[in-house]
Amino acid sequence: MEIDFGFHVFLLFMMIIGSFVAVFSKKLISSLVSLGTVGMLLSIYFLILGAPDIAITQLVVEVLTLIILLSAIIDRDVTADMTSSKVYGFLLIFILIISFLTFLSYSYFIFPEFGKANMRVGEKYLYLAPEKLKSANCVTAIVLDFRGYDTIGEATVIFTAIIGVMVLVRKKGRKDE
Amino acid sequence: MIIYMCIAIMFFVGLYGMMVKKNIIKMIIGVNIIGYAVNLFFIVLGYRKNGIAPIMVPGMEIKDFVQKAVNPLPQALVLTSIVIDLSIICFLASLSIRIYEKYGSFDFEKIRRLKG
Amino acid sequence: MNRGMSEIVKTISKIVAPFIIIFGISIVFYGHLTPGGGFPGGVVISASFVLLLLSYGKEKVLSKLSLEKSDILHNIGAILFLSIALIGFLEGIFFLNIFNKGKLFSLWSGGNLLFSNIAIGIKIGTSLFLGITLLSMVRIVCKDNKIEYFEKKEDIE
Amino acid sequence: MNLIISPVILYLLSAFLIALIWKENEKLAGFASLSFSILSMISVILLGRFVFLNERIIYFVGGWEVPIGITLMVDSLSYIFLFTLNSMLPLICWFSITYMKKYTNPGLFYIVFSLISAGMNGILISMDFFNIYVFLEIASIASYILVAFGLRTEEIEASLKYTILGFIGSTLIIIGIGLILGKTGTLNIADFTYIAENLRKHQLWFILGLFIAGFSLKTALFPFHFWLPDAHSLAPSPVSALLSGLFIKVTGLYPLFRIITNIFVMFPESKIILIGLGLASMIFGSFMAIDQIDIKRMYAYSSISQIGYCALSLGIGGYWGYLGAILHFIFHSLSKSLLFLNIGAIEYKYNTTKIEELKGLEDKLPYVVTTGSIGMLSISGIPPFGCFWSKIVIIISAIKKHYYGIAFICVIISTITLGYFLRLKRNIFYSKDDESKTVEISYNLLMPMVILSIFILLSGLVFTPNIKIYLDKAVYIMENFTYAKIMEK
Repeated sequence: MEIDFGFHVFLLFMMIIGSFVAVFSKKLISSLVSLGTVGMLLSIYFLILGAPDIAITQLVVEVLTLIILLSAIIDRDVTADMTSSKVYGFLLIFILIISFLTFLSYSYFIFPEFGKANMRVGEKYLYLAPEKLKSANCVTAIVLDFRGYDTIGEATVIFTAIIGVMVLVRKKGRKDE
Repeated sequence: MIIYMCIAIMFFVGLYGMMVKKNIIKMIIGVNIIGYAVNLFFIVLGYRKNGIAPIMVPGMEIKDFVQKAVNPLPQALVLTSIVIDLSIICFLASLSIRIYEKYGSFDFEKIRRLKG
Repeated sequence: MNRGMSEIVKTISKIVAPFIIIFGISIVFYGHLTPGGGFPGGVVISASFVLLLLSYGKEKVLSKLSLEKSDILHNIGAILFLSIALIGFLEGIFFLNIFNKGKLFSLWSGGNLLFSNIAIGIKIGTSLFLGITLLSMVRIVCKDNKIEYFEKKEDIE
Repeated sequence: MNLIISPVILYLLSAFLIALIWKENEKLAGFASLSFSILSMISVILLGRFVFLNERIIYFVGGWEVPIGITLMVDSLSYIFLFTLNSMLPLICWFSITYMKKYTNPGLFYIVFSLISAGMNGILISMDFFNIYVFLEIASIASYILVAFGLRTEEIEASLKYTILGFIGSTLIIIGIGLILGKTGTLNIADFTYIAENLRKHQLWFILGLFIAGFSLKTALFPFHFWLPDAHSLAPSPVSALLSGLFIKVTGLYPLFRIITNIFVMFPESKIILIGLGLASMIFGSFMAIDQIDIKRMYAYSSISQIGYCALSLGIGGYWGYLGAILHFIFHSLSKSLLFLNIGAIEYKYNTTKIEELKGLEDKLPYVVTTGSIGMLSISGIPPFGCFWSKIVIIISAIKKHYYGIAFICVIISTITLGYFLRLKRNIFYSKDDESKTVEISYNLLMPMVILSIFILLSGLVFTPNIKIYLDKAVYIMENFTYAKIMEK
């Protein structure tokens, strides 16, 4: 797929605007909606970057995240307008800008060049997955076979989170209360 | 470089929302945005110019495939990382529901009791 | 009692939901050939249940997939995936793929990838459904080692 | 060599199986958790022979070679952590079988307990950056849950704070991992170290900075400490013992050990950062601990101070510095777990942890007072007990490197520690109370404490000379080993 470089930047700018709205909007509903927009744009961008698996997952997970967050705020104080503490906020903005400038000045050393991935291990996967494992989808092969131990950990993470939800929806924690 | 800069801006916006905003839902939104930025960063690391998805289709030479496809390793990692983010958000949402039931508010400043 | 959303939403989601489930299952089963796999497939399946949950209210969905059942299923999914990893011990190494690898581009290929996909699909689908249902609609209340399901917080307090 | 992975598998199995049965039979859940933890302890003890015979054990998960699959490794350094962790988990589990009767649904507690144990074991045996991150997340999410287990409002608030800050720490770590992936294209630690020897310094310092910041957040070193007192003082007491005694060390300190000594060997100046962080948290923690009114909060601040000793000793380096760091890790784990279990036993009887509300415990709970005194004396560095040896080694290491000021500060902080513990003892143990009758306390609560205090006593009197041969091997690894050596073979 031949994509103009400008299109990458355009999508990213849309995402930045969306996240600005999500963070700074006064109404929780509108910030959730713009969060959803960012997620959808991200999904499209994943597709452009050659990651259809991630695009599918991102799309559906985005919807589920929105449902979770909506279920948290529905019937509750939706229009809550929060006043962020001024001094702390300005201090943080200052620190963020400083660190961003540090980033900018050193970014040439820190980041690899865009569009030229370091394929040291990736090439081996691309070769081994169809050849030895007979799996057409390299990502699935990595997730479930080459790095399957990680996937056990990942399944355990979501298991842990569900147990956490179960812990938190109990009526009371101690017996004598 | 400009792509990395955009991702960094997104990350910092999320960090700002997480650290400064007093509303718990806004904090969760910040967590979410940080998660997006990190995932995007990983995928961008694996991108090759004019690359194809790392999925073989019938009739493709394996040599061609290895030279053209984008790096599949970051994608596998991001798959894991998305699920981890989702589970943290799930947990945070249940915490915030619990807090709302006690205080009737999502405002972290109002509910704050601990000093340390 | 008219629970849930309007008639239009109900009808459409009734028609669409089975297709979403079938789509999810196909994503799970063809995960090693086409884009997809256990995670996206599981998430899609749980999304279809969540769609029914949103449009019809919880009675209809919980009659199809109750919370106890999904609780057990997500444990079983986890145990299945762990035991697929443990099968490797038959030849001495954890997570060794000891099955016949099959032929490229056929459904039976990649050894245990298909089974792992199914196990992960079950695990992710049911656990996300469980989590969202617990968060949005119901509150588990535990009383003397037994779980009871209440509807809203008025019932508890 | 499948023994190397058995602790993780056993704890994961235990979590999944208990999740199936806990609704029917909660008692069985507790015993299942205890028996699985004993099994994993046995497997780790069996593993020890191979580790010390072969120097290190390397295991390829799925049979895939070094850069392709996930590689696991246990050498004598990680074995010391693994052994301490797995021998203390059964004791904590034993204690919590009785203690958790105060809470509703202890079955859920055992699931989360197994998960956090699996996560910590997974961190210790792994030799892959992303794998460490995944298991770190398992352990962290489980610890967020455990802090909120009592469901009081303050506990939930502490958990929220802890979750947000823990997420920042994890994010810093994963960005570092992403940069490693982008720079070198690999995630294996050995492979990365091998390549990094040829990279220039300015390409790597940012990664090192991210890692040090992220893992110090997990360890709660000084500028990143503010979640710890809330989280550790509000959790259920066995959980506080687990978090303070083991969790912060395994998830934060052990990776720091590896990063400073074995991975980023080209940055000797990073040790100075650790000396600074360690000194700051020592001083801050001990001064904050002085005027606390809540005992668990005092212990939590004391943890910050003692973790500072470990980081300082690691920063000083050399044979004595590394030896001091390892010794202080072991003895502080034992003593701090003992103290938290001790206060847990008191809390179980009297439902309070405030200093003013407790009086004259010497006559009421004699065994608890004895074990508690042993723990306190050990942490403040009184001669026959464990922490005395580690502190003296740390002071020797500072003197050997001509950091006389640091040695002086160590002594002063140790004295302050002794001071606030003596005040605590006088107020709650030896003060006079009107009614002084011996109170019955459950055997299950008492035995873990007695075992731990016997270990502390023995460690001071007998063990330290005898286990030195094993410690020397671990110190040798910290001094001379880099992961790149694995690739050269």
